Amino acid sequence: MINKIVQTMAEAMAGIRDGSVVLIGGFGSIGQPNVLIQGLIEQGAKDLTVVANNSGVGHVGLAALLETGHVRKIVCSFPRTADPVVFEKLWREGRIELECVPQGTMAERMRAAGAGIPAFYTPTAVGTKLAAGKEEREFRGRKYILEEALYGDVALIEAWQADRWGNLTYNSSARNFNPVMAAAARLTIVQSQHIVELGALDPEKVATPGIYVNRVLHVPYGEPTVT
Amino acid sequence: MINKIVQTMAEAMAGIRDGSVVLIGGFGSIGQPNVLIQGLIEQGAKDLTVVANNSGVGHVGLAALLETGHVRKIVCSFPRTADPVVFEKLWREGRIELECVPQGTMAERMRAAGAGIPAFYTPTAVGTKLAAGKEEREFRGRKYILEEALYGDVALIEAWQADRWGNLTYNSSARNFNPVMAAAARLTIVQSQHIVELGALDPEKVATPGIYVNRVLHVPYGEPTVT
Amino acid sequence: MNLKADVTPMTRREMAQRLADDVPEGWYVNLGIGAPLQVADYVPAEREVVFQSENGVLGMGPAPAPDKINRWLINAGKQYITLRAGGSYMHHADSFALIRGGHLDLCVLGAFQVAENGDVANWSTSDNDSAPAVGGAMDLAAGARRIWVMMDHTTKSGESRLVRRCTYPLTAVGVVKRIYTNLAVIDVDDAGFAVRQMVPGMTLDDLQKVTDAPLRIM
Amino acid sequence: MNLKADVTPMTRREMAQRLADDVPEGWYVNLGIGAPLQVADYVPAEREVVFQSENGVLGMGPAPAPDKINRWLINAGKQYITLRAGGSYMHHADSFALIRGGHLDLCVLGAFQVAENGDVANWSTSDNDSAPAVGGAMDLAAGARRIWVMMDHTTKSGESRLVRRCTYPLTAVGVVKRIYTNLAVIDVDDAGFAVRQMVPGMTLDDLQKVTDAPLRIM
Repeated sequence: MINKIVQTMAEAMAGIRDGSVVLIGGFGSIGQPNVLIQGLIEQGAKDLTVVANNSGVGHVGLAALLETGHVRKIVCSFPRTADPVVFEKLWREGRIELECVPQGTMAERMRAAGAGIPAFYTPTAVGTKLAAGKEEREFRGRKYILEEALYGDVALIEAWQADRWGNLTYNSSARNFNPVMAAAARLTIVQSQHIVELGALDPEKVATPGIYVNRVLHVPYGEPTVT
Repeated sequence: MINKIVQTMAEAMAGIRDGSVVLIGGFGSIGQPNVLIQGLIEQGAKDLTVVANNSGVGHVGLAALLETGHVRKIVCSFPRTADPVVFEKLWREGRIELECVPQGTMAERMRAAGAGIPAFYTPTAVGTKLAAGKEEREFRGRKYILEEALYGDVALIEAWQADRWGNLTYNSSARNFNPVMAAAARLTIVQSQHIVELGALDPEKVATPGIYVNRVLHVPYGEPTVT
Repeated sequence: MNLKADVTPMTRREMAQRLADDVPEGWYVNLGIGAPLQVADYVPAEREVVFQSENGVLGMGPAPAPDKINRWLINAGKQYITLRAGGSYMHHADSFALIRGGHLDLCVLGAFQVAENGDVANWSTSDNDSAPAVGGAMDLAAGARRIWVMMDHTTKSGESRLVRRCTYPLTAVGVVKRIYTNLAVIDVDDAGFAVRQMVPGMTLDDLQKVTDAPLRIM
Repeated sequence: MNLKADVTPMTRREMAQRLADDVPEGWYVNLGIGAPLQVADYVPAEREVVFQSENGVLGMGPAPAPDKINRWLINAGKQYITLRAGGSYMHHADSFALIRGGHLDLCVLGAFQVAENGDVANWSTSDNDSAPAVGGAMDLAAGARRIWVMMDHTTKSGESRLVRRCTYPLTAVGVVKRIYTNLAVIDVDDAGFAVRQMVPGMTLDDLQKVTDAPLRIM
């Protein structure tokens, strides 16, 4: 029987190594797997590269991961949030590296990684300083730059419902980067608010099929409190 | 009020010009918009390039479009079907041009067109005769070829449910190329088995959002009879 | 900015309303974070315009009543929103495929500067300031069919935001089609800035005095 | 193909069964159109293997009873199928993203020829024959983590299908990891063909006589 549901955080985090590229779902705090992030802090892997849209709010979740010194580099589109105190401090002190990527390019680079596409051309950022050093090429009279796939060693995902095959649904805008990251990483770990029986999810509605999921931890934490 | 539902086939087909690239959904006959294809035959646009996975079965639908002489070229992955009599005859007589594209490359080229990606690299077909003349490039030690986006002037789509904004769902494996083609064409025309009230579709389940749809015709034709 | 006594610049809300007047029914529109979001308030419910938020929401509705908040439903500005009947959700790669693929009729951006060649700078005021944060601005600017900018005509210290060439880091090259400022509505075409409309009492000469780049009447 | 009297080649169904024995629980598997599809019949229901069909079906189940057919649910071979509990649907671009992205543990292909360098030819027997029709074979061959081929050891006229270099148009280069023929199970590694198993009564010498490329015992 395929059963991707794990019972403990230790099982969920087993084998994550120093130096890993960790994709972390969420847009702001919505869809951000804060309990798994806490588990990763306790698991202790260091020297991580984190890919996430933002850089954490306050001192919880992603911000806590940064604050506890586990992250060498962050790849994100918008490190400024309402309360980015931790990231700002680390950045000013030169203790963290930042790769700022346009949000859509970040999403597409991970989509490419999951889809077996090593590189693609995009119009985003052409003529701007974020295109510095990138190959430029013209198609049908318009300029584009080359962007390469962004692969994850690990993805941390927050879902609404999960079954034992790892099929997932999300709640409203908490979908965001989660399905993209689930497909882009070699090891995809999910915290899900609800665990349902196999067959309970509408096959037309599964947003992440289980093939992209390795481990699911039941985390019924209730409502997100900050955005 | 946004209302993409049209009442007549003439409205559905208005403005399709000779020489158009027409994307036609379906995998075999499943999800193939046969009633719209018949409408296109009657509308009369000629010299078409058709993009479809197969080349038509028997003498109906896509096969009829070919047989009536409207198609100059077909782009497809698998022109041989159970009963490809029409295509085979035209092909042997040199009356139709064929571009054979691997199925996944065909899907991804249209996905790219809809996504604003003019070109991408893929491992599919590397080292085969379908890579002849294509740019080859290495990423991370593996060889890939460059493929360009495949844009449609028109897409003909079959859906299961549609609302007046053009939001669509599909039935089971009838989804296939339809959502991809809807996004890849400038003018997307849908035949839908069911028309539902705005708000009746589950927002987590909409497979094609209305932004990709221009016109919807209610075609409650019942069950497909051949595969 | 020194204006004649009888000229009253528009407020942010008036600018939003003025811009909203130009958005026809049926358009798919992304509103930039900040002031542009107010445009939605001035599109009457009976004129159906579909608002997109780049975090995967198509068919964004107004803010919810405090007791009706869905805490998983926010917009790109991280405010609680609602979903209209006919709305739907998608993941980030699909959302930016929609944006990059030219499916939005309009994106309204705030900006620091717009140049007469249509260049826009809206994400950073310096090359060395603090951590660069671009968000989805470059994708939207490069992807939507039309880019309209909504911004004050000048900075607080009176410098023109309509310039010959942007001095701030660019967001995108040659994309802006129209600018709604607190003083005027100005098109950007191959010949530069063309004034469509000015606030009451304003003359082209007055407007030119607070504008770096040359203006002409349409 | 002349074999000793005491050697009985496997039937298609026996080949499918033999291959099925090697598929462990939990694998995601695509079965090529034709004979490979029979592999599914020999994976017992209690050993959960998830079968994918490239037309957007993940979790394909067996053929339906005649009165339970869903006429919108077919596999890539255009046969009616069922969906297992836990199955789901996706569109073609997502389906081939899954295939190309290396998420399938295994794809079983039929083939005309496999070369000792792992090249496979399975879509066309000539450069000029009739309309070329590749379907999803090249995507599957390039995308799955493992390619196993299931084919007769020789052609009907006795020519070896295991060759030094393919003479038919290639499907993919260097991808085949194992071959299940009606006479043997053969791995393909950096040194060429390595025989894992032969039908009862068969010796390596016998097998070599009907095989163009050199064989060795694992």
